[in-house]
Amino acid sequence: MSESAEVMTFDNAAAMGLSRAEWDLIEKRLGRTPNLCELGIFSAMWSEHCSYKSSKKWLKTLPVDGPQVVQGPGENAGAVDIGDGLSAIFKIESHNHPSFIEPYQGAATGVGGILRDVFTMGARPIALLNALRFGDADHEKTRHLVGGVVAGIGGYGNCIGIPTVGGEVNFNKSYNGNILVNAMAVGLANSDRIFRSAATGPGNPVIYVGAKTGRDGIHGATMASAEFSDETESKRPTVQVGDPFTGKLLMEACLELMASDSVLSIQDMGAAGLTSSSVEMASKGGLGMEIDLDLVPAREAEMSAYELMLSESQERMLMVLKPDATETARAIFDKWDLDFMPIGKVTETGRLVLLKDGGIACDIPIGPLVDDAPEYDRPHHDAPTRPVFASQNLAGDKSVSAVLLEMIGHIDLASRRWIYEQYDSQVMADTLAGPGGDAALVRVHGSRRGLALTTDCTPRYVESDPKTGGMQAVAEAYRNISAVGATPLAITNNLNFGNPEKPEIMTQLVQSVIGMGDAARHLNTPVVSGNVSLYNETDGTAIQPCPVIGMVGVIDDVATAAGTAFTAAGETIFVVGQTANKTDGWLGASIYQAHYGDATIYAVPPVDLDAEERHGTFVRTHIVNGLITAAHDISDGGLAVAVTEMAMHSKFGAAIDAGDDAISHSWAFGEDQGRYIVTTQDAAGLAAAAATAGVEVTKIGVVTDRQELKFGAADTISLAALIEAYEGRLPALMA
Amino acid sequence: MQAIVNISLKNGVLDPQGRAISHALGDLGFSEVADVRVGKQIQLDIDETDPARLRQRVARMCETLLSNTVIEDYSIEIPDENK
Amino acid sequence: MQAIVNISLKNGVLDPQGRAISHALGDLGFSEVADVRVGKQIQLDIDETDPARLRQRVARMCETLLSNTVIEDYSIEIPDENK
Amino acid sequence: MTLSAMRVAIIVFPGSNCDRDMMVAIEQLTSRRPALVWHKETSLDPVDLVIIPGGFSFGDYLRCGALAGRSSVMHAVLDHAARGGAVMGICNGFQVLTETGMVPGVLIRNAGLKFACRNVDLAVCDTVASPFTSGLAAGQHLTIPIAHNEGNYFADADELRRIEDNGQVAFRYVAGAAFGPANPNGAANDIAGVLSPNGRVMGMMPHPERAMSPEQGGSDGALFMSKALESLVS
Ligand SMILES: Nc1ncnc2c1ncn2[C@@H]1O[C@H](COP(=O)(O)OP(=O)(O)O)[C@@H](O)[C@H]1O
Ligand SMILES: [Mg+2]
Repeated sequence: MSESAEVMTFDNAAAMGLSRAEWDLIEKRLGRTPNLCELGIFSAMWSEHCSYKSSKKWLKTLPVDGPQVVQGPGENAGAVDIGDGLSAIFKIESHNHPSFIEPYQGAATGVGGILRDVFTMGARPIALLNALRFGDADHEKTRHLVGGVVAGIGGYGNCIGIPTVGGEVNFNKSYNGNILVNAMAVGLANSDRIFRSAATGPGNPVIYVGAKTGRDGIHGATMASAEFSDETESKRPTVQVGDPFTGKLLMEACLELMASDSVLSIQDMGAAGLTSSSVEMASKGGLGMEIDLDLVPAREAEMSAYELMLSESQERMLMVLKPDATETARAIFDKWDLDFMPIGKVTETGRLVLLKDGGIACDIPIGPLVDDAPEYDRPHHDAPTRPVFASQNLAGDKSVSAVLLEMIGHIDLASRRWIYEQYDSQVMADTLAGPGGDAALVRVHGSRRGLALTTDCTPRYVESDPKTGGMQAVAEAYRNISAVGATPLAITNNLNFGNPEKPEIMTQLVQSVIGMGDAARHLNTPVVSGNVSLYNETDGTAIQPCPVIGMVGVIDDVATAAGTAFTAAGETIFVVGQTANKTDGWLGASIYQAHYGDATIYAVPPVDLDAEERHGTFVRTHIVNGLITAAHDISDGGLAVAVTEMAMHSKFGAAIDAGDDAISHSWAFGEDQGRYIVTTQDAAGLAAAAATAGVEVTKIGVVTDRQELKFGAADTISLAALIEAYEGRLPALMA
Repeated sequence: MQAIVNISLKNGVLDPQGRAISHALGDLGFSEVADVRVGKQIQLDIDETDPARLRQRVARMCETLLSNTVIEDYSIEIPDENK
Repeated sequence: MQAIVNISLKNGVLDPQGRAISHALGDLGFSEVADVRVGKQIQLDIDETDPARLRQRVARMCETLLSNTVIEDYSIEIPDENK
Repeated sequence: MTLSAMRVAIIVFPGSNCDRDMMVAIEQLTSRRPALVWHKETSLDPVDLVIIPGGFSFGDYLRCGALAGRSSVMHAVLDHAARGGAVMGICNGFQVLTETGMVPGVLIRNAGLKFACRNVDLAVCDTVASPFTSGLAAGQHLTIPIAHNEGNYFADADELRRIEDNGQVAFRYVAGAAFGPANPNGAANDIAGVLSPNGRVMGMMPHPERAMSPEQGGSDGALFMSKALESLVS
């Protein structure tokens, strides 16, 4: 019997992840039972991924406005004004589950997907970043997953020719069975040439471009468990395979077409492919759409309406063109050897009508698909209070340098070189500071301007105290941008959590979104885009919560930026944001505690947003006016680790002291927030400037030309030894 | 003894390389080429004299390392099997 | 008709991938593995009904594109040849 | 003839991704914008230098540079070289040149089986007369970035001996300031760049167009290319 005639039951709906209430609502809205294709479309649009049903209520609380915001959440990516009539267009997106099943292809298609979100807006992508979380270093899967994910990210980015300029990686056993792969893309466009996805003009042609549609990515599990699935279903691959070469052609063709004033609206086919793209375009335009599925370029024979609508084949786009532009457009796509096919038209009906084999495969009102998408206020409670860890020496009477040597090789502190040297960080020839420093610095092509880019999150903080952890992620990103001398502009975020139906997980989500919102509001970095990934669990245990922040900042003249490397012997080293009489530091939830302490979850270092803004502004200002010669924010591992990184990145050493006091482990390794290490040739000038600005600064030493670090009077260690431990860790893991 | 493992993409898995090659062959005047699929061929020299045991071991190797069973199928040839 | 082209590295050409795989197999406990060489297998569907002519054409494809004769050897199989 | 009179053509294949970078670099040195020539062209206007840029031409499918090496524009490039015209291939461009036989040898997978993007140190070799090396001193060191997955230079023993005896090795990887092993990919005889027998065609794996100013981390790419362009015009 023909597919459209198949009558679905609640069991089919349940197999597609819909609840009884959701099923009843569908029948009510349709006034009949949906067929397979229609049910598939509802289940996709009402899925967590497309509807944000568990998170929407809280996402609405995030600040999304500001004078710099050109496009906030709601489009394929967000956009902020960076001056000269240009916008930075960016977004982050997760590809966690596919990357665990097939690390190379999962990561590669994650990169391809986020790039499409950015060039769909009319922006030429100029940089890629990522945020990765893997299981325990010695878990048997970790090596394989790290190798595959890193190769996959490089495999796509290197081939399409967009530099991967930064990212972050942590290891924790909670990710053993559920890694996180979040990819961020940043592009540039003229602010008055940004393309959006709302369909316009009833009668206008709807065009399919890019690669052909195959059966990849159709939810195999769902299919197999449903009655209508046939024998072969289960054998079909559920992971998509990326084709960066076609991705590159599609990017060039779309940007060429967009320059030709032919495109009215455009939408990439991401999650839920043709379904979400057609529905989103029509609903945003308040219109309808009619598509003849027999016209969709297919890679395989006899694909059903359901399969065509839910395939997640990569490198595809849907566009509405000006009626008279079709031939211009076709010529461009022919030049790039890409499929170009008018498959339907915009209508006034407000309905999604799909034709197939001379019949109607689907005819549903678009309103309910979007407006009636469920929105849940899931139960949550107050975050648990954590014991404050009494700062104390956990590493016995080990010297600071001995502890440092052990910690610098810690899997979460060690050099990421093994990873980032597999990424082409320099193609496009505008990368002035690539991976390895604080924020990456990418020149706006042909200008003196630069964009500073970073991704950050500290899951162990979020786990202990989601609200402070959410704030801290924004604050740390803000510090990384400020440490190169750039002004933070806006953020994108990727909320990675477990099962939101569990109150304790929902609590993590709610609290960290509140903290993130507070910080974004306070630091004037509104949220312009993002993504949510829930149900990151294995056998009922959730991942460490990981609300990743991607931040973009701008600097007017790249020549005024600073790096983390010491620049000259004899310069004075200051801590910005720390008083002279401070002799200890916050070790609770620190790497030092993780390395030497017990498994208790302790309270996290407090985040003072006023101080963050004051200190960041001070550092930025004096980097740009040249008073500060090198800067590095203090984060994981504390002050001693920050100083060590500045030395290892340079040809210089340092002599550090804590005034008259002996250096305590907590002073050296405490992770108190809001601090930076900076160097200057004019110590008096810096102290004076700090006094005027009301910022606490403390001299903690000098840069030396000896290849060693000296702590206090007698405790020294060679940079060579530190570099060996720092550079050796990942290669040893991956050998 | 020698074993040959042929690894090919599962049906339905996109083969961009195959597509590119068949385009190129077309451009070079081989217009009769309808479709191209690219796979790997792995030749193993193994210290094992019993074909049956060899086949078993090689199958294990395929499952654990040689083939990515999420997107690839494999087949095993033992040239000397019927000698 | 179908043709299968097997492309292997000439002897003497080093094969980093093959070496890596045989190490990996060793680490995984397949100590019997003496040597591994990785080649390509290209399956072509061709609009040609005469096996002899097919073989000729495919040989031409190998010479002009499919194999780099500086480092690679190729062999051609025509499954339906003896049907 | 002056640098600004110099006519440079950069070949663009689908998947080339260093074509713009090279165009900008050449324009910086000659203050004249080079022509970008699409792979479907069948002829070349007369030029003083043809550059085949880096990237992933045709996705690097089958073999790096194989499909590009057989595209129609390459016949014109071969004619240009046959007339004694100068050709420079960078990274993927080097791979394309080996696929067409314009320079000897092949480039296979990096010994480490990983893509490698980092600075390397190069020594200029004592070569057959060539515009690509004559402006530099033999033994001179340059620091230039690489970014490739297949840069492992291979040629059989006889071929290698011939190349060495004819002075066709343009650059070798050497130990220097850059972090990591001097030879980043296992290349035979540490070869980073080779010349055609007449010295008029050169392929190299490192990317000079990415080392054009201190801001980018170094200017040795600009040094090498300005010398090469100068010898080509003189
Ligand atoms: N955590 C978040 N914060 C702010 N905006 C978000 C968040 N998650 C998703 N969004 C926005 O919701 C819209 C839909 O997100 P998504 O479905 O991931 O986009 P796409 O369909 O292009 O992949 C996008 O505009 C995205 O920026
Ligand atoms: Mg999108």
